[in-house]
Amino acid sequence: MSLLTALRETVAGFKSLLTGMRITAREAAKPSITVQYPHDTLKMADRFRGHVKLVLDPVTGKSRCTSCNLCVRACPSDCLTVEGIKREGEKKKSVSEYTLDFTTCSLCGSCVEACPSDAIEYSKDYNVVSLDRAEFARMDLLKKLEAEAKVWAEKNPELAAAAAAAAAAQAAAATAKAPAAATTASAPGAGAAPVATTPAPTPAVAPVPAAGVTETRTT
Amino acid sequence: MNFLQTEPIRILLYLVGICAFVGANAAYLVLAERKGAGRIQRRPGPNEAGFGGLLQPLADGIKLLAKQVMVPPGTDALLFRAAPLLVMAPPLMCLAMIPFSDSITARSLNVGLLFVFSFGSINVMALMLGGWASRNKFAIISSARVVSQNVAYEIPMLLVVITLLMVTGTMDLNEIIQQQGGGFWKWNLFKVWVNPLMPVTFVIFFICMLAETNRAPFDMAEAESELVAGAFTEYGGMGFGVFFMAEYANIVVGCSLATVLFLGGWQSPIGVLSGGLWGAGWFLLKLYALIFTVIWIRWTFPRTQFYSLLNLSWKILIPISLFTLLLTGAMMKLPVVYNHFF
Amino acid sequence: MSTFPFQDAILVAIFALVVGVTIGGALIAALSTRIIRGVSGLMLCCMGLGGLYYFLNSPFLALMEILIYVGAVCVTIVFGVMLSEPDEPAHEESRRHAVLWGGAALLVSLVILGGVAHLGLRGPWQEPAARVSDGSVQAIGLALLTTYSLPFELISIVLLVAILGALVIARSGRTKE
Amino acid sequence: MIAQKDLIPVDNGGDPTKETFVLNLGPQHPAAHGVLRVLLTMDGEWIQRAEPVIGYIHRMHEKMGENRTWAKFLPNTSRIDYLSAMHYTHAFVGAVERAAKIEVPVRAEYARVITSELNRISSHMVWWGALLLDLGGFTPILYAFDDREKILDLLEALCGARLTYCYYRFGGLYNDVDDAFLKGTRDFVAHMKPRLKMYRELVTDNIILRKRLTGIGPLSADLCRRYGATGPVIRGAGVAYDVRRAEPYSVYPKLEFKIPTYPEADSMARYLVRMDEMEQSLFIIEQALDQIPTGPFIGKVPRVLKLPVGDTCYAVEAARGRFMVRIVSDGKEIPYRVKLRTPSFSNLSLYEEASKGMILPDALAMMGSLDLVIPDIDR
Repeated sequence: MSLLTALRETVAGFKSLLTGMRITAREAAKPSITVQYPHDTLKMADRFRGHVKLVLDPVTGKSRCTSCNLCVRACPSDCLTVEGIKREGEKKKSVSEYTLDFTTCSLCGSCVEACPSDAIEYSKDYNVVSLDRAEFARMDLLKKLEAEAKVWAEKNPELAAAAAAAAAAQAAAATAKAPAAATTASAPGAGAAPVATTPAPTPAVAPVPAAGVTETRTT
Repeated sequence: MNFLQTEPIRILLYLVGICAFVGANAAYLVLAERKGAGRIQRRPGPNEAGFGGLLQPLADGIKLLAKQVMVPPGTDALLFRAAPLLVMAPPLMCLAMIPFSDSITARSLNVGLLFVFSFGSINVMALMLGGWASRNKFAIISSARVVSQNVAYEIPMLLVVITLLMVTGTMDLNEIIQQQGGGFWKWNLFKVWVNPLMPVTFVIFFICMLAETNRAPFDMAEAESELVAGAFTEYGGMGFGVFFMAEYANIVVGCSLATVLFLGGWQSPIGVLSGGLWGAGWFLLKLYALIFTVIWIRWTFPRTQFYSLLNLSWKILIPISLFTLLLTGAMMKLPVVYNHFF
Repeated sequence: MSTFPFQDAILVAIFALVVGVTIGGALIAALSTRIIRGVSGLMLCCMGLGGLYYFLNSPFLALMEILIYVGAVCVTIVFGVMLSEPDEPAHEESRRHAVLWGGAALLVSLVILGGVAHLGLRGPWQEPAARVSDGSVQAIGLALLTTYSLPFELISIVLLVAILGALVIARSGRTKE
Repeated sequence: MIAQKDLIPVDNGGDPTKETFVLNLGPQHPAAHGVLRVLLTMDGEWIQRAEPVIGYIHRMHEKMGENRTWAKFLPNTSRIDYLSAMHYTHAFVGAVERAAKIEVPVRAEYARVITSELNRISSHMVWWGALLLDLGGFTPILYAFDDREKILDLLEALCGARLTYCYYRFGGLYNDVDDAFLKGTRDFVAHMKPRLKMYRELVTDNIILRKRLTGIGPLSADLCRRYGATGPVIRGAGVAYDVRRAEPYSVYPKLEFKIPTYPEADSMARYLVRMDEMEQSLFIIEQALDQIPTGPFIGKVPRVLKLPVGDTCYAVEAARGRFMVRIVSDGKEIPYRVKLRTPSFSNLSLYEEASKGMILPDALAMMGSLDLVIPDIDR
């Protein structure tokens, strides 16, 4: 290697360094692109796959889930538990327990695809936090739905009233058919129906508060 | 005023002043570095503690202080503890020599330049002892690298400084600055009539300064992707904090030396307004411009390979600096020879 | 300068400190069993020596002492130690040998000390009329190239030999097969 | 587990004066990119022997395949190599489709190509940034992630996930590609071209990077063949082997692209191959966007999938090389065997032989140029 080529290479190398510095200077002049997370948040995409949640039927104010257990069967990591009960006067079963073990869920979405009645969808929650592991190990989706139903009922009082009326009619029909069973059966949504006027009792996992039945009857 | 000028008070004032300067610089240069890195990478950098992150150094300091001082088993406990002290002392000593203005110098010495270099050379020893005493393989590899790197880069640096000494004829830093007064074209950086390669000399000095302070792209001592944290892998808490601060203190010393030697120190670039506090202002402006360049370089380039680092020193920097040395000598003696014969 | 209170006392204290550092460093260098501490002691000793030179009105020499002996020689020694020292401290030599070598070393150093002391006490001491060197570049250059040119050249030969020796050692150690 | 004798290998070549020591690189080390552990027997900074110790993140994907239905295994495939999830899903889906003779609509195939190539670019960007982190350059990874974020946003809007897409289904796709996605992809291609030029100026032409990669870690074509290295590693050794051409699948035969090769076989060659591949991927995406037809996005698939008895293979060109799925069916709902041939495993295998006698930082630069994803090795 002659002295001249060595010198030329050195100069070329030095020039490449200056080019690099020019580029970083140019980038430094551009505005910052960080989203300051706790202060600003991003809007999740429409198809964002968060954890699953039960869909609130905008007509009935209840879940559409029929506890057919197809989602449980589709789940590769066995993280769903679904229990249903057959209520009097209803053609299909309705859900009485829907829990997700979020610690093993891999957010694959197989359950949503498997669902025949579009009863579950992806939530847009991406920052679920808790100090308690149990809250993730046993995420009660039905409870979340009931809380949602309460808000829904406050927002749409007439829809809620209609739904309650429908439920009452159904229940009445049921009592007409089998009066003995009436005291044990009611839909969970029905309990939340009179919320427009009086605050509903805190939704519990146990779906059939006896008071709800009597109240429904009086309306 | 008379009281302030008595010797003990003066010494005390400068002692406190230098410690405060080094401490504040070390703390806030960390912030400046992180902010600068953020700017280059198009993110805001630390901005939660205090207004715009201004309290971040304080928060870091509290966190480091609150940590337990660990001396891992198997280490040489005495040297392990001594190394952080040893690493912080040289920059403090060196800054005593740096003239911040024509009237603000902690201690003016007629061999000031030599003083800076002799105490600057202890820094290596500290890093090496720290690494060795850690009894950690990564730290020892790092120590070995630090030594070869510093030894290799001390040579071109000293050659460059000798070139400069031939031009200035003095080792008194204040006098060197005074020679560069009257506008930026009189700075040593632009003295092309003395030596046409003067800007190259400055670049060599700057590169050597980066290498001596173990800054990217020559950060062999703390090559985190290879050696975890290099010589201070085993240090935690304030031990690590001191090493970290010493790095910035060394940068301050190196950059102020570059400012003094090549950029006219406290001299104004336009030839007026260079006395007193104005001088200090110019000095700090130049100093921080250089420090900013150092930060800018760090966040632009990948790390050099170890042998290409040594190759750069032995095959490129030393020959060029030797050549500039010869050239300067020839240029200085040419008129003498010419007058002698003709 | 003149307004410094207790100037003499402070100067004496600093001098004592410097002498203490020198002797203490030397003792650490000689007495510690771990080589690395010995080198650290040597470094301390050199720093003290630099201080002594400063007291002898020779800041240039003082700084050179630190630059070369601490910054270069000690670093090189530690570097060597780092690469060569086995993990465990070397096994103790037999006591008889230790006593023998220690005694010999003591004898040699006593003889040298006696000689230097003899010269120092017998030699004529006088105040230098003026400072030999004011530390300016010109004066040092003149001194090195005129009065002291022979020692200067001798030192460079020593350095050359040292570099060659280092190269020879390094080559034999690093050769593969 | 590692036996005690492996921890202290006495490898001084019969020369007792030669001192070696063992450096434990990983499983927690900044350069180990995950939990790879490399036992380095070092002589100073020279590597005498580098023994990769794997298995720290082993998740038994193959075994999991044997105890769940075909559809249930599908989410697993995007978790083997999480950086090129699309390709991995493609291979598994393709294998099942081949075995069950399921027709895939053309639109779905084009969408698969587009998303796969987007995924390849995003994967190469992570590699690019991580390699530069290994080399001590901090800024490029953030520039790369800025651009990668655009890809992830596109894919998230399409399939709801940013990393483990799980987007392909037997016989088609999970969702149709909408116009917003197609337009966004077109914009991205236009955006990416000047960015690639910036990458080149900032990094590829940089003298420090050139010095660090040129001539480092030569992996000859013969060595690559012996260890089964594929992808950019073998293309960097001058062999134009690309599954998209060698065993054509999907609609790749209808698309034009070059197979970048560099004969130097060093780390720089592998670097340049990947940089060129990003360009080629953009080129492929452009063509696919022009050619994508309208139509259904999923074909006819039986509700309960039972594959005929048999043994089927399907290979794709993943970002790191040839990924092949071999499925063996005994006619039941559950696979008899799912074998995954992952590229990173083969690419790592040659590391021990190739890194002998290298200096530590060079060995790490070479490891970076192999583009290892540790879960892909351990699966």
